[in-house]
Amino acid sequence: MGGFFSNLFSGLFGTREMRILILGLDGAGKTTILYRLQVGEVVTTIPTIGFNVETVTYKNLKFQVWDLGGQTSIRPYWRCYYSNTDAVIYVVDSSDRDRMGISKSELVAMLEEEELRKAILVVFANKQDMDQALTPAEVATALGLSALKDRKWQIFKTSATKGTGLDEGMEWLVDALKSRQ
Amino acid sequence: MGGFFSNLFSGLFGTREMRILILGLDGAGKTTILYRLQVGEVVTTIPTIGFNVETVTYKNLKFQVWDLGGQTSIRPYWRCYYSNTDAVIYVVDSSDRDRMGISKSELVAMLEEEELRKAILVVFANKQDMDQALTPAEVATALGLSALKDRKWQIFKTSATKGTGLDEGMEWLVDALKSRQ
Amino acid sequence: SYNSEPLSEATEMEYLRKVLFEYMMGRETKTMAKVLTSMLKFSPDQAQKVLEKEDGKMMPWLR
Amino acid sequence: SYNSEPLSEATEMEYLRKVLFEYMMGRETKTMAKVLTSMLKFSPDQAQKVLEKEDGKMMPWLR
Ligand SMILES: Nc1nc2c(ncn2[C@@H]2O[C@H](COP(=O)(O)OP(=O)(O)OP(=O)(O)O)[C@@H](O)[C@H]2O)c(=O)[nH]1
Ligand SMILES: Nc1nc2c(ncn2[C@@H]2O[C@H](COP(=O)(O)OP(=O)(O)OP(=O)(O)O)[C@@H](O)[C@H]2O)c(=O)[nH]1
Ligand SMILES: [Mg+2]
Ligand SMILES: [Mg+2]
Repeated sequence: MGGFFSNLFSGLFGTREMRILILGLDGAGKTTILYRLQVGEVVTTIPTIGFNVETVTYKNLKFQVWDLGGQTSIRPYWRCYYSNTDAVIYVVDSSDRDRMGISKSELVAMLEEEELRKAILVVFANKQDMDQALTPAEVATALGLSALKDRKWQIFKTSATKGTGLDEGMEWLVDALKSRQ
Repeated sequence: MGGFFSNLFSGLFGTREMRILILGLDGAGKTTILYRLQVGEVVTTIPTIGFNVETVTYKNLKFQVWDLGGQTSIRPYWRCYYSNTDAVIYVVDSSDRDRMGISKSELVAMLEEEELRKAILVVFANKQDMDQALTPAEVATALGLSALKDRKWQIFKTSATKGTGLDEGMEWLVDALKSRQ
Repeated sequence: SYNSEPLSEATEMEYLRKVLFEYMMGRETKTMAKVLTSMLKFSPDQAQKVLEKEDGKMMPWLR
Repeated sequence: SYNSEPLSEATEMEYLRKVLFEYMMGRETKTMAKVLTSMLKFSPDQAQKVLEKEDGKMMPWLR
């Protein structure tokens, strides 16, 4: 029923900017990924105490991408940013075996939030260039992704520093966002 | 030189509301005084963590009166309120002999601020109803008032709970503000 | 909790400063308001007033 | 200083909450902005930006 008006609106005002959150534990590589996507380069990062927000254009779609700091004490405030979010890119340091459990519980808690009910989930199993990295399948198992219900999701193996896998992930996401309408 | 325009302004827009700050150590009786002036009654107070601000009309003059909390940890922020202040009512608990020195140093620090250079000072030697209260002359000495330079000031003995002395103080203040122009 | 985690407290202060700065500069004020009211543990009543005020900012024709 | 004065810290938190609430409700925002930037120890540069923004709010015809 709302379709007519929302189509009218996007017709009148152009396509709405999509809102994407990049979440994950501290050190997972979120900020590195944000700037890889925006400027195509590896930048030197410091731990994000706060957030970075950038406009990223991909295949003629405009995204407003929020990269939120992942340290323990500021993770509780992720939820303040959930409203109107179209997709979450969840970044995991695949070599950080000790904290897979924490990464899983943060993911589970996030997906329980009503405001993210319709958000698409992309998991980046990052730092695949490292020797001790878990495979994407192992990461998927550690995060319990197969148990997800009523959620459009996909996992990708990435290395933000080498720049591999990000394009595949974004391409899948763009298609998923388009086919959603 | 600015007189013409400021007179024009007050002529056009009515007399500017005067800005008055009530300052002094915690427990001196500032909030009690504010509401005595505003509603003519003794109200039950709790320590002010923040401020109270009320409009008080006295002899056809309108005052915006700010009563700032006086506890040690929030006293440093008094200075954020100084801008455009016409007068300071400084309240002293005359029975609190132990803290006369602290009260004096806070007063001295305040009067050194450039933004208060032209502000008129009224000191209320409050709690005169108490047996151990210092006399106004003793309070004046303890605060070092006689050493003040380039400052229009006066001290009054008051009891905010009994309601004595406040009228005299306000009357003097109104005259001082009027004759200043 | 202040005594037990002095370092995380420093992080929280820096985070608070960053979010408040963005709020004061008028950027994404609704989101920033949510963070501020939740960090400083505003009462539900106060938080609601603040968020209603933010909605009023975004849709002034509804005021 | 947090460890040494837990009580005064509680007072400061309550004070901060009060002042931020007034700021967010749009009351005497310039004064409240001074308190906030000084309590949270904004850098001189940040504090100046915030206060300039407040001046712009009060005199929109100068923008
Ligand atoms: N080897 C390797 N290192 C990476 C990769 N991605 C990021 N890093 C490094 O991991 C470190 C942390 O990266 P950030 O992007 O700052 O991490 P973050 O997720 O933004 O962390 P917070 O801001 O604290 O939440 C940096 O030294 C990055 O260079 C990767 O794919 N491989
Ligand atoms: N006996 C006596 N008690 C007074 C007088 N004035 C105020 N009090 C009492 O002193 C106590 C503190 O008064 P407040 O007005 O709350 O003090 P304040 O200066 O606002 O204190 P803060 O808000 O903490 O800065 C209350 O119990 C008042 O009733 C007075 O003239 N005589
Ligand atoms: Mg980061
Ligand atoms: Mg008080």
